[in-house]
Amino acid sequence: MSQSYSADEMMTVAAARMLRNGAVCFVGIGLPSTAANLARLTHAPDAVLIYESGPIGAKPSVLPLSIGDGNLAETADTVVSTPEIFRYWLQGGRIDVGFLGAAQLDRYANINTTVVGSYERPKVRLPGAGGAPEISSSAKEVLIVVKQSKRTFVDKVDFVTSVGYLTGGDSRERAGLPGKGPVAVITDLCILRPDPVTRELMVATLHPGVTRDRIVASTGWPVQFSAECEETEAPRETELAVLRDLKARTAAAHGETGDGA
Amino acid sequence: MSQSYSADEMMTVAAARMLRNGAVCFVGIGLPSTAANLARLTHAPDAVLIYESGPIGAKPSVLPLSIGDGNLAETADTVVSTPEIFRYWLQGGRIDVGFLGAAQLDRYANINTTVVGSYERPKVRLPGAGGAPEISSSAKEVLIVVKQSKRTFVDKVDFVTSVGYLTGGDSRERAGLPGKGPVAVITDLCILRPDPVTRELMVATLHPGVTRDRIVASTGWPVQFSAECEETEAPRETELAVLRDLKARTAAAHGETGDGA
Amino acid sequence: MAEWMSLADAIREHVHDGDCVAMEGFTHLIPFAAGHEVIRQRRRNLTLVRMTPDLIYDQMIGAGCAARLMFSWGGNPGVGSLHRFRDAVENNWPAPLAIEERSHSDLANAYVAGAANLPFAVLRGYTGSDLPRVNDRIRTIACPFTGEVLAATPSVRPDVTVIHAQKADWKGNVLLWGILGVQKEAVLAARRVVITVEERVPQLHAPQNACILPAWVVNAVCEVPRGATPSYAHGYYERDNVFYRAWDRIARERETFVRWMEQHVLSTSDFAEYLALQQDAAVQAVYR
Amino acid sequence: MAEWMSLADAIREHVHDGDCVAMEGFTHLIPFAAGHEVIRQRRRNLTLVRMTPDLIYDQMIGAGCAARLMFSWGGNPGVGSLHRFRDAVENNWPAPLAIEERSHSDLANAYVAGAANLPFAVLRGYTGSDLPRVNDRIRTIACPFTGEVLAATPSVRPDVTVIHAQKADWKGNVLLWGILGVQKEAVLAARRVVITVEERVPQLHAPQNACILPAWVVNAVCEVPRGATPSYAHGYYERDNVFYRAWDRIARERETFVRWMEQHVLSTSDFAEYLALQQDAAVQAVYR
Repeated sequence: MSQSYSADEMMTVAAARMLRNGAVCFVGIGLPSTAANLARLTHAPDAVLIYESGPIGAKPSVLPLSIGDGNLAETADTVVSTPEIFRYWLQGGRIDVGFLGAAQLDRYANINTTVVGSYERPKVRLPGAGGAPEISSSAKEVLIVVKQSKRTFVDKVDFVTSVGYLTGGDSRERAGLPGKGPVAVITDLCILRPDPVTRELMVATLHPGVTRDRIVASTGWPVQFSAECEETEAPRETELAVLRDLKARTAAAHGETGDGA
Repeated sequence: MSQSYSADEMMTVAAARMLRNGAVCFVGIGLPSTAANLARLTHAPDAVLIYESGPIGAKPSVLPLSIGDGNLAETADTVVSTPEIFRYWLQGGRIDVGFLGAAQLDRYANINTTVVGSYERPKVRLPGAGGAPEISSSAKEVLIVVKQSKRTFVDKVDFVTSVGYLTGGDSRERAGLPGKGPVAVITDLCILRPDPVTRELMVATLHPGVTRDRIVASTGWPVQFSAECEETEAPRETELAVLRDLKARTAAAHGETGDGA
Repeated sequence: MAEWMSLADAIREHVHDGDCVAMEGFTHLIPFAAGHEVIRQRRRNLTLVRMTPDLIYDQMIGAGCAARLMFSWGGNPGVGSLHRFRDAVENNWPAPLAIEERSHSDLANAYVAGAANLPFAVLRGYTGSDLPRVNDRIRTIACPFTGEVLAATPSVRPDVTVIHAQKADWKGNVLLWGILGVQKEAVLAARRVVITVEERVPQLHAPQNACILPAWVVNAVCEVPRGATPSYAHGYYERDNVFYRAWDRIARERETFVRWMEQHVLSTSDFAEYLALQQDAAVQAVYR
Repeated sequence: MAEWMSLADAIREHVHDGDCVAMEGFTHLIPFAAGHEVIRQRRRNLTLVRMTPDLIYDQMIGAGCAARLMFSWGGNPGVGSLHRFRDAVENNWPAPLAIEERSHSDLANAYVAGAANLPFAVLRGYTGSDLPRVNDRIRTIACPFTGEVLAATPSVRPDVTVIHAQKADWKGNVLLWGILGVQKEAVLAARRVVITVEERVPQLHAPQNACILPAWVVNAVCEVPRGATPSYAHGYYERDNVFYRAWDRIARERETFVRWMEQHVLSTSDFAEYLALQQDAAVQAVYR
């Protein structure tokens, strides 16, 4: 099947669609930022983008390479201090949607961004927690955007940096976490959503051209498909046009692809 | 003895003299504000005046009638929020001198600004604590400016709103209070200072023309005079000129004496 | 999301009998117009929170709106007592007023804790003071690292916070500047938010780090020019010190207070009419 | 009280071997010039604190200045890993690096608590996370009113905080704007404070509620134009994204890192000379 778009574009478009207009969104750098800005430039013009560095209501004309680019401050409604962002806005319960990435993810959407291997003698030392532990607990809903592979989608994360549904079932509610937790995981292959009862991630839609076998081969646990599993709607012309335009503007401004990491 | 100045002027000048140049001073409205500004306009041009409403480094051209006058904000180096004033600047340990008033004061410089009579059924309901409890504990030193009378200088305060030396001796240190406590009480009759050991307020200097008998008659406990008790230096020409000029400018701006309460 | 509406509608919709209400403004930007509207709509049984009750709460207490007051300094700044507040505490007139008294530092921290969605605030305070003796909501907490004992007090979470600000844009983004007081924290600690502003503008043109309350944390925004009178709005008008002094005479006796309240607030239909009455030469003559 | 001096003198006087040092700046206004000077003066055994270690700490760790790091996110933003940080943690090169790891929210709160002279911070955080398992300074505390259990962590109180800002006046009052990060709190939490600025001006001409650090909370202030390069200074210059990407190649191998550090930092006498070298066409060609 020939496609006029890449798997990355499918992932970004699918993530952007999750953001409803008017939602207050706590945005990390890289894919989350791309998806949130795509949403803002298409169906969600009133989405409020908050970056942990301080800008509230940022409307960047190009994608930021770092979480604190000047363009974020210039286009924001206001710029507050970093402690205020975390205290009054995130912990204060004012974030509708938190976007997160992951180095490792388990079936209950628990996230590892700390170490591969043991904490004391890591095989790979990852960047660490950043804002994620409190985003994952305090945002009303969490969206996770991550490329799918057996290396990332693991049976057991080496370290729980930020919680999803803990051990599944009602364990998250029992732990007293304020937010609802991850409502979707958007990958380059599919969209997964937690089962309403077990909270295990189930494949909800497959991106066009992706087979169930490929999903199984890219997942480190025996992944399940929901009964209503359908095909993800392919990116529309307008979505792709806006996304590519945004990336081209970004590349022109930053001198490279500017997708961030 | 004929005087070319009033008792209030003597008190204000004496209080102003206590403020060393460069001191960071937490200023309440009324007499403290008058004294601090007089100091700033005479021997202490680099005194830093902080008002609890938020101005840091205020240099008002006329005396404020309220703690939050616009002139304070306009002349300040910066204006921060009220929580920041109390958290980072006062509690943060950055205040050299706190100026306080009192409705009642005991021999250990404990202050009542809450009630006369019982708390539950007060004879007189006073304004309450304001910033005083934390000024009295966190400022490195405290100066108290108050008119002296038996009604004010009492044997036992009806309510301890803000602490001086508690029960005297080392009781303040033992309570773990960060600041040193009141180093002087400046009245319209004299200046009192705590005894280094007992911490009881002793008359240190008598204002010109004031007799010991008058002090005794205006104090609700058997007040003691320090061995070196001398006469307070009378207001100098320049001090009086600056003070009267400040008051005249204030009166012109506020339409009355503007001394505040 | 902020909705532009009349002040009367905003109070009707968002301030209910029995609510915990914070009307903040540290000398500057005190929401007098909103306070008057609460009196006009005869709200009752309110829990009022405010660091410095000031004339606005003296008026509301005297008018019988309040059952309870949480505060840290209750005076007429630069003038003297709040007579209606004292009459309520000392003589239960017009109704008993329960008080919860804290210090400025405490109450400022309690708003911060509320805005940060924490149940309590920690501060260095009250050591040796009698206040914890008369307020059992001032407690202690030990540092889990050093063992040091500090004061702990419950956070403030008003049902509704009402403030006055300088400007809002057509979307309802609000800008204030000058003496900011505790307004941002009071807004972010509240369930509902009503803001009156001096003017509605197409664009705020604010400095990058200005104090802005985004439209989506505000419920109602109302254009009420001079709505902080007799306090002041930086860049718009100055404090009416004459009125602050006149209030001492007006509020000292119940009769003069009741007559003033009847004539100036209850008999006027809105704040514009109240302001027009204040300009009347006969009224001015009485104040001076 | 702020004293204007050269950066070399400021580091000599205020940053000592074994100190706990916070060099803050959230992507914006990162004090690179000061970091280089610390490397030039070969400080050792430092405890480094920073929310986002970034290239500045990668350089200092690789140069052997640090014995310990407290941080919340250690990456090259938008690019990938901090290779020198990883090499220290994974392989103890050039020296073992003890780490104390917290979350952004925690560390931001810990600076706030430090600025407020409190021994600990309270936050809603870490529930379910493994971080408290590997950091015994993340503890819990119960609310004295509701019984709710929250996270408690020790406040941060650096021996010295170093930041870069846009302007200072001749007295040493410092102004910054744009993305403020945690700089004010880091400064107010510290015992000593060194600030580099883009320029020294007669007057700050700041908006009323701007972020200003008064001269009397600052120990040393140094004029170092472009002192935040390769990060940026709002209103002065943009982020050097090319360098951030080039750093990935420079720092990946010990040999290239050591050579770069020797040539660019240790062999230059100050930041002006370093900047001149960066402009060299041959150097630029290597970076691109």
